[in-house]
Amino acid sequence: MTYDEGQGYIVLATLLAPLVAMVLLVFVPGERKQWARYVSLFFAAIMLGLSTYIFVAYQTGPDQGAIQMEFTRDWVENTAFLGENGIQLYLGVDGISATMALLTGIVAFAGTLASWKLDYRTKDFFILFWMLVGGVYGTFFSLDLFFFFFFYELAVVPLYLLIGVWGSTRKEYGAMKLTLMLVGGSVLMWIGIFAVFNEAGLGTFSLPELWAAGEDGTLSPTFQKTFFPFMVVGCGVLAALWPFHTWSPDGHMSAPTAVSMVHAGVLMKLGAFGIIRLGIQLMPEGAEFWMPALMVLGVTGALYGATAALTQRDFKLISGYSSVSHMGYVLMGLATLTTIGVTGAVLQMFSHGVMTALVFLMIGAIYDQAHTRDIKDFGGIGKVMPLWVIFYTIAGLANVGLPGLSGFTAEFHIFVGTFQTYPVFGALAIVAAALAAAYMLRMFSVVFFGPLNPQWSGLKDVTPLEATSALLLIASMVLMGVWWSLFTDRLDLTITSLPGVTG
Amino acid sequence: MVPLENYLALSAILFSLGVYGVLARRNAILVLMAVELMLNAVSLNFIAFAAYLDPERITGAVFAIFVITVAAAEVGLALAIIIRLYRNRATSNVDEVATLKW
Amino acid sequence: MNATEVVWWVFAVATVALSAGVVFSRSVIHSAIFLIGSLGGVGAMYVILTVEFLALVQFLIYGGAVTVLILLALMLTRQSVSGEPEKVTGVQAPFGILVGGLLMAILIGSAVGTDWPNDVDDTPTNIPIETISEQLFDTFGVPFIIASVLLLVALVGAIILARQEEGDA
Amino acid sequence: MGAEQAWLLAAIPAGMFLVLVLFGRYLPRQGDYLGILAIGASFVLFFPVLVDFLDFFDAEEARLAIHESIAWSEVGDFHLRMGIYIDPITIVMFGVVTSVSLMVNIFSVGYMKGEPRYWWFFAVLQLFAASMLLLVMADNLLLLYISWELVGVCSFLLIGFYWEKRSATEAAKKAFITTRIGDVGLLIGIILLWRETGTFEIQEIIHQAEEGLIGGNMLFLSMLFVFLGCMGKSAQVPFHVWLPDAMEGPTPVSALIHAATMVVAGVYLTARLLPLFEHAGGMLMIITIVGLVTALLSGFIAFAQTDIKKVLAYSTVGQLGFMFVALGSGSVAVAMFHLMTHAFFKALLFLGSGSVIHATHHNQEMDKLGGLWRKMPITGTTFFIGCLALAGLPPLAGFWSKDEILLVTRDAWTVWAFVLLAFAAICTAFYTTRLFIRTFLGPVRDQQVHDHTHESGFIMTGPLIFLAVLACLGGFVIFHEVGEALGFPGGITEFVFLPPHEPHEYEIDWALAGASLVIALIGVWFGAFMYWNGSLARSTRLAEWNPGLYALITNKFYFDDMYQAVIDKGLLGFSYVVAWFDRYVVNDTGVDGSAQVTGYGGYLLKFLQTGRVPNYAMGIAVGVVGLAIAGLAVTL
Amino acid sequence: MERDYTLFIPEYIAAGGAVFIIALEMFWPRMRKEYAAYLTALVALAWGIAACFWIDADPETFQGVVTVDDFTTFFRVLGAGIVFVVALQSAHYMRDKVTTAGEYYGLLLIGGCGLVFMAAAREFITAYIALEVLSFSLYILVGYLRRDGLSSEASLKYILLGAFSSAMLLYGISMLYGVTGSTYYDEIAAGLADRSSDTDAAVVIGMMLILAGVGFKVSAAPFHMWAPDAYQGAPMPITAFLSTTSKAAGFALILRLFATALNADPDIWKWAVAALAALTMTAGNLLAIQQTNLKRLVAYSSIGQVGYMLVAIAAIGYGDAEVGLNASSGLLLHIAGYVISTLALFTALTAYYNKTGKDTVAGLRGLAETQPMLAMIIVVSLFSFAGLPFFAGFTTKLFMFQGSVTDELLWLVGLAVLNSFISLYYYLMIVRQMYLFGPEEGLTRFKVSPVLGVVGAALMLGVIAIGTYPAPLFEAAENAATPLFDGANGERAEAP
Repeated sequence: MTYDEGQGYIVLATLLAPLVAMVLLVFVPGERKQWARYVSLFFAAIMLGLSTYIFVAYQTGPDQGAIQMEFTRDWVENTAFLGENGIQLYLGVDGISATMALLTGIVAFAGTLASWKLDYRTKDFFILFWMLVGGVYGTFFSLDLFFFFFFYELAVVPLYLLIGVWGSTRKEYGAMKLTLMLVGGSVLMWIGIFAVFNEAGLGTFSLPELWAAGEDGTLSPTFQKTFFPFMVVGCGVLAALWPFHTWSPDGHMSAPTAVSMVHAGVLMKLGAFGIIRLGIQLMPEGAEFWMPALMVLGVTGALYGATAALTQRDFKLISGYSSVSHMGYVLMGLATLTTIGVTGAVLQMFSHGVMTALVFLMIGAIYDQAHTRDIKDFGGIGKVMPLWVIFYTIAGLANVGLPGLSGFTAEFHIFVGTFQTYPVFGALAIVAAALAAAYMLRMFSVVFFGPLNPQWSGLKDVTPLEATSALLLIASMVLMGVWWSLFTDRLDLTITSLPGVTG
Repeated sequence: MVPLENYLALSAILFSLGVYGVLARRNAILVLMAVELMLNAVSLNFIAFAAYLDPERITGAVFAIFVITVAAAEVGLALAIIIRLYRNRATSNVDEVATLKW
Repeated sequence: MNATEVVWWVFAVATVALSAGVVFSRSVIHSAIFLIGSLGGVGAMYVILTVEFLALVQFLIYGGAVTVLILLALMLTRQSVSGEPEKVTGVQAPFGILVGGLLMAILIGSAVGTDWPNDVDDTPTNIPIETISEQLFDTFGVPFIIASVLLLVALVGAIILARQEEGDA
Repeated sequence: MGAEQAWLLAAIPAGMFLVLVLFGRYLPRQGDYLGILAIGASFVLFFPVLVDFLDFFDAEEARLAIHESIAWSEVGDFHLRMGIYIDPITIVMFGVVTSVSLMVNIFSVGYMKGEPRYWWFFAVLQLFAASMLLLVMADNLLLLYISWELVGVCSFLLIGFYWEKRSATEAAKKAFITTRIGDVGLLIGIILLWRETGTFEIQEIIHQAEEGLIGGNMLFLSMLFVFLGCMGKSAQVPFHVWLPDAMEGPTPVSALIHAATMVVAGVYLTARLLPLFEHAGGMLMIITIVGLVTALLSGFIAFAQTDIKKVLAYSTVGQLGFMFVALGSGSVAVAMFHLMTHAFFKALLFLGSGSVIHATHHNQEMDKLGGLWRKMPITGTTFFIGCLALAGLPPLAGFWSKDEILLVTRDAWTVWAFVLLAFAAICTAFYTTRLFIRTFLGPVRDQQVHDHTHESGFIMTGPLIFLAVLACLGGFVIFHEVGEALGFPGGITEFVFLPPHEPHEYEIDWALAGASLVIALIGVWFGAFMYWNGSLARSTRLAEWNPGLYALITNKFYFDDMYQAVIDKGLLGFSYVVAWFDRYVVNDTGVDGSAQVTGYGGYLLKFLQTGRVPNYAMGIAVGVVGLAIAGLAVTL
Repeated sequence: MERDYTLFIPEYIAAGGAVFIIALEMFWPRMRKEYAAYLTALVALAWGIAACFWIDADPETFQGVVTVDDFTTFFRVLGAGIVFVVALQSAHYMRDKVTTAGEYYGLLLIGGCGLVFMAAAREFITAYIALEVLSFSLYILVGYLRRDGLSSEASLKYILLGAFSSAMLLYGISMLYGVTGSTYYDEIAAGLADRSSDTDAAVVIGMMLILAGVGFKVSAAPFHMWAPDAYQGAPMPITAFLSTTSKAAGFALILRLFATALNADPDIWKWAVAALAALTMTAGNLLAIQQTNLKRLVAYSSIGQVGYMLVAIAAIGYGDAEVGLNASSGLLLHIAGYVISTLALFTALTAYYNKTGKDTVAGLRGLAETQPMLAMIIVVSLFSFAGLPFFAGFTTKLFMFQGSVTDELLWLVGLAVLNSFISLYYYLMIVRQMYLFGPEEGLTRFKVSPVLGVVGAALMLGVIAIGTYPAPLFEAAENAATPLFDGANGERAEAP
């Protein structure tokens, strides 16, 4: 088996790992909670390793193709409307998905550690958790429209139960709304997919071929202009595109820690990723036409989320709204259609992923003990939970865009890209970043500092497990914050080869 | 000679009367009778066609036989059901048999 | 206007009247009686169409079996022991008239408005019983067999449902 | 080692920061000596760098700067390089930063003894030194911005060092956000410049600007934004409000960050980009005006402050104003000169006050102090020197630099600018005198405080003496001979200059020197007259002479209240509105509403399902008739 | 015309088995009811296996009235499968409820035969008779709980409306017969093709009445109103039988009829089908939101499903033969997936009902605690209905819609997807009951009868299998659909 085939199998293994874990867990007796945990941890470690390998082994350099480590198996073909290679299990990695895979590995691992304490129906939780992760991996790796959508939906399926069963505040409402809004978004994608397949008339779902069709005008410009919104709004819902973002605050407020981590950390990125795959790559003309609108929505989201976060009192609401704000940046970056902007968007996807995962990890760490998330209840927590405060502060500073942490790397690219195309929006985005500082520091000074509220003198600091996952996340933040080229090199080729992306 | 249309019109009238009966009647058995009217109209249709169309195409007559057969069987079955219901509910009034709804 | 037409018209009017009686009369019993008449009228139409075999079938099955069954069932399901007629027409009657009328208009319209392609000459041709039997038992053997199964089903069903068991209401 | 390795100066403290953060807590003495070691190393290493640079430097052959850079990151045709750029300005900053940092570190060993999180304090000091050094040697605006933010964070962390105190955390928050607002401007400006020139490298940008490749308006706009950043960092009006509050931090921090180094970053950046400002028509005027206004306002406010550190803080604001005036007048050399001297004597003053505060157990209210000179002679004396320098009395450092500023102002602008500036100088002298008299002279006001007072140990007085010496002699580097003696090409004005300006040798202008002497004396005399042996009688009368004015001054011209109002009423209000909108309009109406409408549709529909056979049949019949009619309509 | 009586061997088995079972109980009244059930299952098994011998065989007709081709085979196997599962479901349920069960199982088998002949008929008389056979069995089965007023009520409604609608159907057929002079599909097609335009009125009326008739059988709005009542009143396994067989049979009939006979002149009916589809799916899903009774909810959701399936029929009318082939392959695939999911769902519900006698949504409270496996089966089948991936519904629905997409029909497909999104809501409401709430007091963990457990698990695996690897079934579906469109690139069928 040649080198590339081997690589392909690595990707396949990464995709299968969570699914295998899922199946294995089904056979673990429910009362053996510890077994379930260890099985999960084992597979999480495998995934982390494989993802890291994929990221590192992704070849940079001019002589390389953007898509590497391909793996292809025929699934259904030559049946009815499906022609040659109708549907294939066609996996592969480009710079973007390599980065996203790394993110997924990290967050999933951290999430596993974070849900160690979870004691109610542990086994079921992990089954659904791995279903979610599997869906995420699949979406990132799939180069076949059918499987892309398959896994995209698969990632949404378990959310209802994960939030509904293990969630907290207003969980039923949050879970139902989140699920419905996300699936509602994918309704638009369905329609878009049907239309695309019909219009292209290639008899195949293979994305590269469809991309080619999108570029050479087999998908007519009018068609692209018509159906681009379907795809982008469909994915945008998951990316908290304003005004389809309202699931984000409520959903995050209700979700259990690990789910919030994976959801805000990775799942929301699926939306942006989908916009790249099904929007920019599939319908360049449409992208050309619609991007200004997306830019406006992105800016709106960025400012809106930051402003709304200013006066929230619930940790998770703050993070929920700040997620809206940061995903707004991502959308802006994509909407620039410039190399720098799109790079920034991808970087921001990674950065926001690890950052928000850390934030939710910390929130969970204190909520498990305090059972309240109202920041007004706290004060001087630094006295009793110094490590917690330090981790949270680092996450917050990354959120604010402090140089040396991932946030700045990403936002800087986005700002530059935006300034290239829409200077005014760029300026607004930077203002939003200042607002981020405002709401973050507000929360810090209320919660961490000041005299200790004696009611909390009993709080324990983060457990070693939480600390481990926190350190893992922080490490990746610093990595991106300091060693930019590690990421930009991998993105460079992929993004410059995106159709319609200039500069 | 009586043209084909007459028969068709006649059966149409019978059919519509049957429809009216189904819509208007309250007693299950009356509804059933109305249905019988409709089926009659149908078989009249078939036979009229069979008789008027060219002699090779007399399938309609056969169809009519089947229709009559089925109709008869249907009546039998329906009546059995009505009686069963009457035993359970002491009514054969379709307006009162409305526990299952919404 | 020759004799056939006169006869036809007489029977047509009678049939319509009787059928109307079936659906309009206040008493179930009367309706049943009218039904017999209306069925007979249709049978007569068959005769006029010179399809005597079908007429025979009509008289036997309907006039014989069905109506008797219906009367029987009526006897079995009389609500009021005192024979005063109960309310037989529902509130929906007016709408029924409306819809029925519309449907009638449409059907008659389409029937009259259509030029029936295979209607070679405007005269009914006698359908010899041989042809019918030949068709019935040969060409349509399969449906015939299935029909037998159908009757079996109906039979079984009727027995199952109507049978009085211990503990039944 | 050569100047190319100057990055080591920053690298060493940075590494030490990691060490202290990770292990500081467990080391003996919590590793304070490691901090001093690291900073000391940079301080020592500064001299080889200096020597190497001086060998290299040659104005005639236009060997003005050393520039080293490496590729950083590439996306498409967006190539980033990071590097160091060492020229006289950088050298001056190196000197100031390393020396003052070292002194402060040493001083802190005494001052911070026994504080909680002792290790953390030193760790952050390392990080600060590293970032500050990086800032001054950055060759491109991106790297500069990065280190700019980093020093900001260090300032945030150190102001909030006593985070159990609500006031401290509030001050830290205020400082961070206020400067952050400036930074928004800075970042916008930087990216605008990139948009125009396609590069972040300062020299490249300047080059293009001189070529005239940058559109005038765009250049003005971007420089305006950049200057916003400088104002925020250097606490110029109207961004000055954070600096006085920043005094909540430990005093050594005030000395290092909020007097000597970080706050002058704005001045440094303006100096660094002065050619751009010159090409951006009108910017120099703006800079001058901002500087003047700041100098005057802070001077007035300082009159009424009774907290030692607050007085010093306002004087810092004022002195920064002076520097900006100098820059506005187009003289980098003078600005840097004053920056240097100010760094020395202001650090001295802060450390002095720190020594006092330490000695009096965290008492920094003048009303409680007085007559301390006898109790703590060394502190007193050094503090006295510092005050004289600040007041600008010859031959101390402050005199020369302030004199130079007055000179360039006079040459560059109309007489009014000169007069106003002179008046600001008088104010400076006045409140300096007041500060000194009320703290060290006059009767003892709070006996029991007085009794516990004692002179600080050498670990603290040592730095005071060192800085006092610098404050005395630092001014003389202006002279050609002194410069040459030290190995420089000449006096500082011949060393620090930006092409196309020519280096010029300083010759003393007796008239002006006399004038500035008079100015200083007036201020001092007035202060002495007001507060002689500490009696407040006269000053009270002055306050009663016009209460309105007095209130205005004591309330710092109501800047804080104004901002507070804007934030509470404006920003937070708006935020509430947005949050409400999101909840009730977007969510409840938009999202839930559509769901409820759907459900209600089902609720209405279900009543068709009456359970009655005739109704069902009616449904069928209507369906048939409808289909038939529609069919006929469609087909026929 | 040759007569090859071997063509019907599978039906001989089924019908014979039916008669045998009925007779058996007659002569051995004390026979345990389960035996009848298992016996039926065996017969159904034999039936299905026998049917498999015709897979990929060349189409053979019996005197041109019925034909045994892959299409017929597809539904033979499907019908046999349905009967097999339903029989096993019924075993305990019927034992607890009735005194005589022989007829019940006999009727199951005969109903299945009716289904097969509806699929096989190439001619109206046969189709009609077969239809009535199935309907009669269903009438009886729905009313089989003799002492249960609801059961009888449902049965009455069903038979009255059924007779009413079949009268409509017949009248329509008579119209077409009048125009084309034949009841054979192919001759009708020919007749429709070369008729003069002044017969339009009759053709339109005929087709509309036929549409109404078959629409009733598959419970398409506005002819759907019987369905919820019949479903709710019927014994639970029969609800399963009803919701699978009547749909499958109805669509078998519709497919062959519309694809061969009526496709000669699609302009007359295609819009009507599209309209019915839109109406049906919307009504079904909206009404389902309001339901509290499980059977009734499933009834409405199945009405919604019918709406989706009608989209494919509409596509046959709108598109050319190729589109027709794609659409009907998708439709067959979807029917198979739908049938399996429904059976899985009802297996679980029956098992639960046998334990607790509850058939309301709220009755499922805390099932995840008391019987995780049942809960899992239910969730899987519900998600399959909702068209979530991993489960059959996603793939089948996607293929069916993809096959049906033409430029004119995109709106309808969009509406369908939107509806399946709405449907997710009420499915989640069931899931909510099972997973988010604890069980009521006294309800502790219980075991399900092994038979039901195994059947349910097997079906669930089937759902997942179709959802993850649809290729074989999809190819089978295409082969089944090919005979309807022979000439329309039939060569695809041979491709591996």
